[in-house]
Amino acid sequence: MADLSKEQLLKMYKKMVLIRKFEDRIGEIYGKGAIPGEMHLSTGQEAVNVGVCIQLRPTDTVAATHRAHGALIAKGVNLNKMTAELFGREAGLCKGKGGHMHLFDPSIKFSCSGIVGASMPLAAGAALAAKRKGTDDVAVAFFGDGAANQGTFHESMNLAALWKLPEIFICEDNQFGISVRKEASTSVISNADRAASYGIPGVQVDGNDVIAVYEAVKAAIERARGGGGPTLIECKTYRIKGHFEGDPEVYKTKEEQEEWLKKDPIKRFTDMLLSRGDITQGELNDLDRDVKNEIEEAIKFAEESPWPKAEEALEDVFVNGGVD
Amino acid sequence: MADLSKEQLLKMYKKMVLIRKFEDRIGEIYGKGAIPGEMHLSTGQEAVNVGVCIQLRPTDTVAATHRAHGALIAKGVNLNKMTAELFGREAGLCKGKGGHMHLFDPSIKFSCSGIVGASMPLAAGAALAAKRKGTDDVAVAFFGDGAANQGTFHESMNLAALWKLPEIFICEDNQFGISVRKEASTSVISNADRAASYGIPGVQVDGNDVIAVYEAVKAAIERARGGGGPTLIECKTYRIKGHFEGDPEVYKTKEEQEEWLKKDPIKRFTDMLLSRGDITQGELNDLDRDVKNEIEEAIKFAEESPWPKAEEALEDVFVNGGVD
Amino acid sequence: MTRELTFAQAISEAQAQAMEDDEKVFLMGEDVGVYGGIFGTDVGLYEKFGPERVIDTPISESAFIGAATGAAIDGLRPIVELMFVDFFGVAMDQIYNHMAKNTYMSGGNVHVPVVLRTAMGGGYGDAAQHSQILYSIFAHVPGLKVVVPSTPYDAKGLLLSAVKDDNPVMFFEHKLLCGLDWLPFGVKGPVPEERYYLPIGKADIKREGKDVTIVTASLMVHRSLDAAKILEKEGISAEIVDLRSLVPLDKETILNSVKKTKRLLIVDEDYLSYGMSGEIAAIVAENALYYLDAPIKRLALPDVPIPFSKPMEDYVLPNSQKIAQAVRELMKSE
Amino acid sequence: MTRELTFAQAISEAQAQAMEDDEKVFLMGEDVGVYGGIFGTDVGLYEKFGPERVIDTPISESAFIGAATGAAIDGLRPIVELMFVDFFGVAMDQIYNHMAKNTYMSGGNVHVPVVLRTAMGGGYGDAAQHSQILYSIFAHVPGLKVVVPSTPYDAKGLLLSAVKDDNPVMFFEHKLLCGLDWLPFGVKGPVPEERYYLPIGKADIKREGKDVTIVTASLMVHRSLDAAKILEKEGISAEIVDLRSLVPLDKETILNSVKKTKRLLIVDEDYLSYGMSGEIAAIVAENALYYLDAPIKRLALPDVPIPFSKPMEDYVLPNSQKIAQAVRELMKSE
Ligand SMILES: Cc1ncc(C[n+]2csc(CCOP(=O)(O)OP(=O)(O)O)c2C)c(N)n1
Ligand SMILES: Cc1ncc(C[n+]2csc(CCOP(=O)(O)OP(=O)(O)O)c2C)c(N)n1
Ligand SMILES: [Mg+2]
Ligand SMILES: [Mg+2]
Repeated sequence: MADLSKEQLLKMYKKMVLIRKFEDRIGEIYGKGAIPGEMHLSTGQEAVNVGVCIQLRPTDTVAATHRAHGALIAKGVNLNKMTAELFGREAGLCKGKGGHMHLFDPSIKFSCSGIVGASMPLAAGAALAAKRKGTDDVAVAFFGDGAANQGTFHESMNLAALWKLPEIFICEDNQFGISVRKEASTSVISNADRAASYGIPGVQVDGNDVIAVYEAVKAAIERARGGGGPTLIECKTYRIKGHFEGDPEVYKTKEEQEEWLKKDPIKRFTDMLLSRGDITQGELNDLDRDVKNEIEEAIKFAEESPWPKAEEALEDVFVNGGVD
Repeated sequence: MADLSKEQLLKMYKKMVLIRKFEDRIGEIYGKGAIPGEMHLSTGQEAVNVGVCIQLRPTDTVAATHRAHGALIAKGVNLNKMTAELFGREAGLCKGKGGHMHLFDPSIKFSCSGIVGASMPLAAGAALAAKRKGTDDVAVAFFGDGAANQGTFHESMNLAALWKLPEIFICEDNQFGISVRKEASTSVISNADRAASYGIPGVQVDGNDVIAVYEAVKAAIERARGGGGPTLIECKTYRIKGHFEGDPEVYKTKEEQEEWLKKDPIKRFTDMLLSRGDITQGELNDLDRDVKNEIEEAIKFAEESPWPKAEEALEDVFVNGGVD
Repeated sequence: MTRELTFAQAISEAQAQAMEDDEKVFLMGEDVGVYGGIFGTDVGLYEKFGPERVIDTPISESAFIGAATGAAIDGLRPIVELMFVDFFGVAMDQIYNHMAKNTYMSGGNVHVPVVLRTAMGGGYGDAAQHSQILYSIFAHVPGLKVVVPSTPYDAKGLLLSAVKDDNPVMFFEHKLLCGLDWLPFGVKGPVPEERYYLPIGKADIKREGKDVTIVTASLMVHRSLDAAKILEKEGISAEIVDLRSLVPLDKETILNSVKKTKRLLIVDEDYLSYGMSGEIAAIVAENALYYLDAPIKRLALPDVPIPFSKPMEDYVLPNSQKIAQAVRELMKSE
Repeated sequence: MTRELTFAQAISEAQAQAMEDDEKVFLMGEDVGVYGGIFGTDVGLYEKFGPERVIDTPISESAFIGAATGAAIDGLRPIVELMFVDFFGVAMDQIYNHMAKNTYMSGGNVHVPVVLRTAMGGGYGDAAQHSQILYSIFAHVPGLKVVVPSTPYDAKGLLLSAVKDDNPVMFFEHKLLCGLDWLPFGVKGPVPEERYYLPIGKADIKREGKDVTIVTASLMVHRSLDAAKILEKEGISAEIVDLRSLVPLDKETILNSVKKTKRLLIVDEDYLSYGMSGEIAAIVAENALYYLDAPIKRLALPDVPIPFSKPMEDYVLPNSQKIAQAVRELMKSE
């Protein structure tokens, strides 16, 4: 774990636990019917989100997917506002207009979309903007193994490679697109190999090993900031829960599920941290407690937040600004 | 030229000349304003069209592009009907409704489209139909170097590879998408290399050598008919004329153009045929004369064909057939 | 005829029967296999017909919808599923420039018997990218029949006809009709076990009335029926015209009803402007202007993306209270 | 103010001035560079601003239109060109689910100042996939301003405003207005050299009249002006309302004109059904019904793909003769 300080490692731990525990609570609350719509959780995929986002600047862009809580938390959202948005409240990130699949936080340059494959062109645009403005910011597009068969994958990858844009393509390979196994949707074993079509580096990493993700992404970020263009990174992981809450998951086997539970990224990281010697279980317990408090505070904040006024629905289609 | 009989070779020669001379005439007529709309000619790319289509059955499908005359002629269209369609006459392939970019001949399973990249999914469907019906027919998708950056390339290639469809992807790399050079649109040197993203064979051939095209396609057809799935073939050629008639071609250099004129596929093929010994200039001259007659007859047929009745415009949106 | 099915069951039964009757029929789409379709409309088909005829696709809508067109041209009769109509934007070119136009562009020589099924509609908090109706867009571009059933009975009979139709048919299934646990509402209704074929292009008067005509479709038929009950108590008799298809559009039934009641409310869950509600209004303004005793009224989704939060979503979606109120206003105006 | 420009020149000048005024403005699209835009609208820009600001893209409309949205969110002001509106189907998701909705979905926190320019229209034999209008589709989905200028003067002033607008603006340029050698028609007109900004959302009365209102847009404004001249000789005085934008729509100007003339013809080159012509008719039927002395009339492209052959294309496209005839019928009907 190369250059990572104890402080950084603990921060990573805390973010991973925060994502896990937060989503557990959201799943519960959703189960009770207090949040409408669909609910896609990222349980088991925390190492990817944290390994990527922990090293980004607030001015680096992240464009994420329908399964975006993890990336948003890792990027550093205000959890109160995020939770209020999931609850549809006025104090939410988007005043309750976006909801779970449409979380926008321009203060940390975060967006997501419910359309599979849509993140890649949008992040290309942010990367183009960084390049045109002459900053060395980067843009990260998250997308799933399923999304890798969408036309936007090809188009964006070609565009980013051609124009040497500072875009980093993170394929969260959780092995399923809803009920369809990757083998049944994808004609190649690793999406990392598809980088060859664009003359860019393609890397496969263990997505349940936060340090492995961190290091692969670190190299990609350096490359991108230095004008070297895009990198494609496939993070091999597993969707521990259903596609969305309520998914009967008839298409999974118990054995497979158990196999992957053993590879839980948080458990693995915890073991690794403790094995270092300078980090104690007590320190981790303290962080766990902080996380719990943070979550409960966020939920309280959200619950106490007023509902938006119904007529608010008619605002914000267009902003003011321009010629009158 | 392996297994090609003299007869087959002469047939190939004749088709290539027919395409060239026919398009020359169409260009002239278009220049006089007798054909409206756009006019994309395939001058210089005859070896690709003939090398591919000469070995197809009438029951094999071809889905082509906006630059489709060559493929349609090579596939065996009735030239009279094709010409009448270009002229917008009642006796045209599509009763005058389709025109130059929308030529349909279901009797030889030919279609084309004015939308860049659209041929690939459509041919995948024909390939899927062949597979489902248990025939060993194949489907060929023609597309340009420009189209290879369109999302449909990726999606169709993945689908065809995954389902082992008998689809053959023919990339006519004429080095331009309108005014944009391939280097300015494509992040990889050869599109054939992109086959690796789908675990299928990718082949690059000299698209101005009709025999080279023939042989590469022959292998792909055998593979496809045998259930081996798709192949991607990039045919390297050059667009001798403008993107469409009237294109000022400010983006081309004279030297480059002259370089490629030297590699004219018809000239090359003629030299090769004559060098065999058993084919004489006299035989070729006879074919040239036949071609000329055929073209003049087709133009005459088209010119004498009545215009469609104006109200015909309202017919054929829907066909009869189904429940009433 | 006492057997009742949910809307989703009716669709799955129609698909099963169509596949039994004709080897050329098959189904493809995302999660139509083991999962049985995200809205339950394909349950049992995979088990019955196997992976060769009930085909899970990659998430590549352009490719597999385009492939459906290609396969149809080649003599098969694909049913293809676009999971949510909201996703049309990734595949629209294949839908409207090819599936819809190849017949015409070929001078009628090419037939494209595809049924493109898709789920639509809001009302359960799925927000701006998963709650839309959008049928007006497909009705605007020529070459697609556009079917919008409201009941299990209509769904089965129209779907069986759609599969037999030699033209591309786009078939809209409102999610809230489907009858799934995790979705509100849901309809059940009598559905004959045997095959039956309803004509595509005939509207259906779901309720007779004499004071006002409500022209609507899909879920809004039910909202309008509820409104009619409320209004009945107030002495207002509403006639409800269920369009059942937007293309072909049954102008005659609309005009006859308006000529009878002399008042027209159009209820549309699609965006208000440049859509279905405008078209119906225009047809009446062209053909029955002098029969009207009051200006035409439209109740539709205002021109805003669909907000996530419940109070706002409720505010923008038409419902029975709003319909009743609109009718009351219409009765007062002259 | 004697200097005259073609429509295409006016657009190119507006783009040049917008780029001069603001470093953040840049142009991308297919063949916008050395070629100067297929319809001549970008001539001179590459020479002036170089490949960094006038960017030829690969043929990947989803990617580069999506990238325009991403870049706009990040503070730039891209102008992006979709060569023909007919190609929208390959990129619609990026246009309508993202460019159009990100502002709303973010609760107004994200701004998307993109100008999406596109060429539209038929009349030169380019057939079913290259002749369409389709603006109604973009006007139907919320979140896009939809601008449809008819003259060089309006084009420049509206385009300059569009670039300054903090919202996504879709800007429709009719090919037959452009003034290219290989295309029929073409308009030239006075255009001030200096910058000027026309408000987006104000219709313009291109001709005053008292007997009938013709509501129309883009090329059809010119066809209607020609028709008005014919009609004038017959003693019929037609008022022509040029919408100039479909979103926002200037209802007031439409309604005031109709209230004055008491007769309404809508002329639309887009497909007849479920489109612009229906929306205008509906607005009048809702708000000015009792002012009408005759049923509303619509002249639009019938619901068929655009045929290639000239007699058939002429048959389906509205032109001045057909407009004059429709007005004559409207004057007779009551
Ligand atoms: C264009 C589009 N097609 C289909 C869907 C429906 N859908 C939502 S998520 C999903 C699966 C995505 O799989 P993947 O990309 O692997 O992401 P994961 O859900 O595994 O995180 C599908 C098919 C969609 N939202 N957008
Ligand atoms: C989706 C789409 N985008 C853009 C166009 C406009 N267009 C027509 S042909 C062409 C260039 C195509 O290049 P290529 O695929 O290499 O074929 P070529 O013209 O060289 O034969 C373009 C951009 C189109 N018809 N469809
Ligand atoms: Mg996945
Ligand atoms: Mg090319």
